[in-house]
Amino acid sequence: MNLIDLAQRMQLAMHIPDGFLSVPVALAWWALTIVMIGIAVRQIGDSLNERQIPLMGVMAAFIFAAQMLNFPVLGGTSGHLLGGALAALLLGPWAGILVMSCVIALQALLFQDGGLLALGANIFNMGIATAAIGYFAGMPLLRLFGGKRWGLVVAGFITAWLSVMVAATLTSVELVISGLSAAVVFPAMLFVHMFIGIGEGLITVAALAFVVSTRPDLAATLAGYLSPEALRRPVGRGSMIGVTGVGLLIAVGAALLSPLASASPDGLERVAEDKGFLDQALGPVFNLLPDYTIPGLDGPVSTILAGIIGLLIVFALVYGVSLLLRGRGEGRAIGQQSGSRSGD
Amino acid sequence: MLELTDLCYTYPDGTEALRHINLRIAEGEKVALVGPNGAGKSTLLLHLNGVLRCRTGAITVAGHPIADESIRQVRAQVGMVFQDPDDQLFSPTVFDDVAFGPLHMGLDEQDVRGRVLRALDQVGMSGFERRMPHHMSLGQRKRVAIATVLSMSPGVLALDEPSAGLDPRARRGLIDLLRSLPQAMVVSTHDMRMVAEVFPRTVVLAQGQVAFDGPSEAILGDGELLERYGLERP
Amino acid sequence: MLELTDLCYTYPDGTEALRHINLRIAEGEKVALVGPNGAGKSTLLLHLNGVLRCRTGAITVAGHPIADESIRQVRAQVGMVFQDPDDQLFSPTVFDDVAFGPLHMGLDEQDVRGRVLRALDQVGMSGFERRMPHHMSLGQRKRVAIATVLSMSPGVLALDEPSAGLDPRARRGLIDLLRSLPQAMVVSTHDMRMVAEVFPRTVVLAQGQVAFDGPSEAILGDGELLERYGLERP
Amino acid sequence: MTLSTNALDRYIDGQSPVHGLDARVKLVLALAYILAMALLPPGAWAGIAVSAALLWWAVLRSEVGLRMIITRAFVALPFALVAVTLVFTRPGAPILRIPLGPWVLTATDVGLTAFVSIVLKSWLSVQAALLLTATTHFTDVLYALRALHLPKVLVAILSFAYRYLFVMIDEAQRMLRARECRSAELPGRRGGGSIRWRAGVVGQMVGTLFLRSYERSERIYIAMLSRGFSGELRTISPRALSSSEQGLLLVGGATLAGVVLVSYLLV
Ligand SMILES: Nc1ncnc2c1ncn2[C@@H]1O[C@H](COP(=O)(O)OP(=O)(O)OP(=O)(O)O)[C@@H](O)[C@H]1O
Ligand SMILES: Nc1ncnc2c1ncn2[C@@H]1O[C@H](COP(=O)(O)OP(=O)(O)OP(=O)(O)O)[C@@H](O)[C@H]1O
Ligand SMILES: [Mg+2]
Ligand SMILES: [Mg+2]
Repeated sequence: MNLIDLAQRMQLAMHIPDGFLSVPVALAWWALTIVMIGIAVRQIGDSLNERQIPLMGVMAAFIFAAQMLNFPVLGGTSGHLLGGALAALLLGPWAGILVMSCVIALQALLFQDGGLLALGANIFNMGIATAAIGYFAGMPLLRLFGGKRWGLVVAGFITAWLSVMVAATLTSVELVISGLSAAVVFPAMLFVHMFIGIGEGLITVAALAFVVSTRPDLAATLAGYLSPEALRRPVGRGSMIGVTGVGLLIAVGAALLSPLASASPDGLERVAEDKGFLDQALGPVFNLLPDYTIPGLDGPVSTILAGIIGLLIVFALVYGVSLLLRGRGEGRAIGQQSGSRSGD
Repeated sequence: MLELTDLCYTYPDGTEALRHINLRIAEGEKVALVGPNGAGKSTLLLHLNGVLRCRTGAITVAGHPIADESIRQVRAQVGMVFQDPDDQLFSPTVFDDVAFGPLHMGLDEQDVRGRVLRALDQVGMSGFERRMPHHMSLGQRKRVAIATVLSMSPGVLALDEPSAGLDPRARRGLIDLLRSLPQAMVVSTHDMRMVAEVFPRTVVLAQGQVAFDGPSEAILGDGELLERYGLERP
Repeated sequence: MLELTDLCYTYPDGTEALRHINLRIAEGEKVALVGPNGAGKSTLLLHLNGVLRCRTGAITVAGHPIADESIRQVRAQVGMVFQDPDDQLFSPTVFDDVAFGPLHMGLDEQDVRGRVLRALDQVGMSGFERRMPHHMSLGQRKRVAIATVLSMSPGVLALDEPSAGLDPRARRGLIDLLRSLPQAMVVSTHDMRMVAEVFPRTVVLAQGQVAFDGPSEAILGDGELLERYGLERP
Repeated sequence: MTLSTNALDRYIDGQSPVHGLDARVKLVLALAYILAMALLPPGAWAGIAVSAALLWWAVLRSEVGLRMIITRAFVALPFALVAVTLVFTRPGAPILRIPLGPWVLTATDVGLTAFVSIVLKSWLSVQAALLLTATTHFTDVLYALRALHLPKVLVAILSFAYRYLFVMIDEAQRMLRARECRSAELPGRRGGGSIRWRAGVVGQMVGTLFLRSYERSERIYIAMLSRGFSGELRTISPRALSSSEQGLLLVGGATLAGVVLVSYLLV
C-alpha cells in the first residue's frame, strides 16, 4: 500500500491545481474565502473557549486521516470520505469551516494536492461550502425528523451527498468562468461526484450514528443541534427556507440521477456489485463527452427541460411533506417531553 | 501447520527487517517471539497471513503456499491480533466486531451468530455482546480483540504484544486464556514471565535474524544470552 | 514541599475516584504510586498541579495552598508528565515543545532559550531541538516529554506511568534518568521493578484510598500485601 | 519511527543555499512565481521558457534532484484531461479533423495554444510548490505564515493539525491493516459483504477515529494547562529579515514581473 499514491489518487477529483483558474477567478475566491474564514475565526472566538484550539487542530488531522479509510468498490477503485459535511455535523458550522480549511491548506502545502493560487477556491468548495451545507441542510433536516434514528440516517445521507454535489458544482463553475468548456466540465464533474456522493453519504451516516450512539453527550456539546432538546424543537421559518433549498437541490440531483436510475432499476448497489462502481460511472462520461462537446445538439436541451419538470414535481413533493411533518413534529415534541421524564 | 523458508523482507525505504528466516510451527504449538525493539517481530507476524509478502522465500500455511489467489483463505487460517485493541475494534457493539470476520467470509446469519457466541465464550466475555468496546477496560478489549479472530476459527493465532499495558490482574487473565486456547500460536512479546508460563518454545529475533530457537527454559536460564539480546530475566 | 490533606474527588458522573487522601512529600523525596487499574492514581496526579481541584480538603505546594490566584505558580512548581508522550508533545518541533512552558511563564526569549537547552541536556537529548516528535522513538519521546517540564524548573515532578511501553533497554535509560534527577517525584506505575530501583517510598492506592504508605522494601517483600492489591512481585 | 513518516514527509534533507534560505522568502517567492505563471498569456512561449529556466536553476542549486521534481509534478496532469477539450471548443483556424461516428471533432490552433499553455503553466506551478516543500521544513512554513500575519488561531490549528497528522494517519493505517487481516474468505464461497455494509464499516472506523481524536484533544488540552497555558498562545517572535533577504525578494519579484510584462508585449 503506497501512501503517496493513495493520498494522491483520492484527492485528484476536486482539488484544482494551479494554472486552471484565471487570475481574477482565483483572487475573487480567495477574497470570499478570507472573509468567510475571518467570520469563522470571530464566531469561534466569541462563542467557544481556548479548549477549541487543540480540538480543531486534532480534528483537522482526524479528517485528513479519515480520508485514508477506504472500502473496496469492485474494479480496483475504492470509496472514501471527503468529510466536510461530517465535520460540520459533528463540530458545528464554524469549527467545521476552520477544520476543513486547514485540511485543504495542508493538502496543498504538504502534498501539492491542489494549487496555492487556487487554494482560495479549493477551500471555498471543499471546506466552506460543504460545511455550510452540513449546517444549513443538515440542521433543519435533523430537526424536521425530530431526533429519530432514521431521521439521522436520512438527514446525514442527504446532507453528505449534497455537500459533495455542491462542491463539485462550485468547482465546475469556477473552471467554466475561467474559460473551460461548460459542456464538458459540468457533466463530467457532476456525474462522477454523484457516485462519490453516495459513498460519502453512507460513510457519513455510519460515522454519525456511531458517534451519536457511543457518545451522545459529545455530539450534543460539539454541535448544539445534535442535542435531544434542539432536535425536538420545531422547525422555524428560517429553517424552512433551508429545507426548501435542500428540496430544490435534491430535485436537481434527482433530475441528474434519473437517466442512471432508469438504466438500473434494481438500484445502484447492484450496478456497483456486478460491474464495478466507478468503471460504470466513468464509462458513460467518456461516452457522453463527444455528445456534449458538439455544440448545437438538441439532446442537452431536452434533458434539461425534463430535468426542470422533474425538479418542480419533486420540489412540490418535498415541500408538501415537510409541511406535513412540521405539523406532526410540534405535536410530538410535547408528547416526548412528558414521556422522557417518566422514561428516565 | 506453518512453515517459513528463507524469508527475507526489506521495507520500501531500504530497512532490511528480516533476513533468511526459517521456521516450522506444528499444529497446536505455542511459540514466543522475543527480541529487542526493531528486531523484526512485528514484521515477521505480518508475513504469517500475507499482509506483507516476501519477495524471496516462501511461506506455507497448512501445506498451501501463500499466493494472490489463496490470500483470503490464508487469512481465515491465520488470525492476527494487533497490539492496540482500538485498531481492531471499530464497530459500535462487541457483537458487530466479532461478527465482522464471519460476515466477510459470507457465512449465513445463523452460523455467524453461533460463531460469535462461541468466540466470546472462549475468551470469557459472554454477555458483552451488546456492549460498546469503547466503554470497556483495556483488558476486556484485548479479550474481545482475540475473539474477533477466534470467530473465524483459525488454525494459528498471531498476537503482537498481547500483554503490553495490562495491569497484573488482567495480565494473569490473559495468560490463562492463552494457555487454554487450543490453537497454535506465534506471540511477540517483551514479557519474559509470560514466556515462562505459556510458551514451551521461544524464538529470539535479533536484527532480522533468528538468533535462538529452542525450549524456553534453555534461554530463560541463560543470563548471558538474555543480556546479549537485551532481554529481561523473568 | 507538597502536602495533601483530606483530599476527596468525585467525577462529574458520580465516580468517587479519591477518598480522604493524606500525604506529605518532602523536598527531593521520590515516591512511587502503585495500585490496580482504576485505583485513582492518575486522578491524584492531576490534583497535584491543580488541573483537577478538590472540593473538600486542601493541597499546599511549597507552603502555599492551591488557589485560583496561585495556580500559575503551582504549575511552574509541579511538572506533570502524561503517559502518552504524543499527548504531551503537541508542538511541531522539540524546541517549541520544551519552550512552551517557559514562554507561558512569561520569561523573556533569551532565558527561554537557555532553559530549553539545559532541559534537553538533562535528559540527554541535546541536538534534537529541530527534530519533530514523530521522527523519534518512544523512548526518545518520553525523555523529551520529561524535558518539557524540566524547562520550567519545577520542584516536584508528577509522572504517569513513565515506563509503560518501553523495551528493556529504553526502560533502563529511563530509570537512570529518574535516579539522576534531583527533584521530588510522585510517579504512578505498574512496574514494581522500577519501584525497587528508584523509589525509597511507596504509596499504594486502592479504590481511591491510601492502603499503604511506607518504605518500598516493606511492601516489595510482603507477598501477601502485593497479592491483595493485585501487584506483581518485582 | 512511525508507519507513515517516510511516505508522507516530502522534505528532503540538504545543506544547499536554497535549504538555508529563510522560509518567508521562499514562500513569498513561490507564491509570486505561481501568480506570474497564472498571469502569463496563452502562447507566451518565451515567457514560459524563461520561467522554466529560472525555476530549474533554483532546483539545480537546491540539490534535491531536477528529475524528482519534474516527475512528481506530473501528479496534477490528470486534471489536464478537463482542459483538453479547449482544443476543440475554442474558435480558431482548424488544424485537425477527427471523425467520430456521425460527428467530427475540429482542433483549432487557438485551442491547441490555450491547452498547451495551461498544461505547461500548471506543471511549472506544481514544480515551484514542490521545490518549496522539498527544501523547507513544514515547521518553518508555519513560522513564515505566522510572520506573514496569518491569524494566530489559524497558525495554531495548522501546527496542531500537522503535528497530529502523523499520529492519526498511523492510527488509520493500523485500523485498515487490522480490517484487512480479518477480510477472509472461504474456498468456494463468495465473501466480502455488500457495498453498503462495507461503506458502513468504514463509517464506523471513521467514528472510532473521531472519538479517539476527540479524547486525545482533551488530553492535549490538559497537558497544555499543566504547562501554564491560560488561553493565550505565546511563541518566540520571528527575527527581522536581513537586507540581503529583502534584496532577494525584490530582485525575484521584479524579475517575475518583468517576465510577465514582456510576455504581454510580445504576444
Ligand atoms: N513501515 C515501515 N517502513 C520502514 N521501516 C519499517 C517499517 N516498519 C518497521 N520498520 C523497520 O523494520 C525493523 C523491524 O521493525 P519491527 O516493527 O518488525 O520490529 P519489532 O521487533 O516489532 O519491534 P518492537 O519490539 O518495537 O515492536 C525496524 O528497524 C523498523 O524501524
Ligand atoms: N473523566 C472521567 N470521568 C469519570 N470517571 C473517571 C474519569 N477518569 C477516570 N475516572 C474513573 O475514576 C477512577 C480512577 O481512575 P484513574 O484513571 O485515576 O485510575 P488509575 O489508578 O490511574 O488507573 P490506571 O492504572 O488504569 O491508569 C476509575 O474508576 C475511573 O473509571
Ligand atoms: Mg512490534
Ligand atoms: Mg492512570
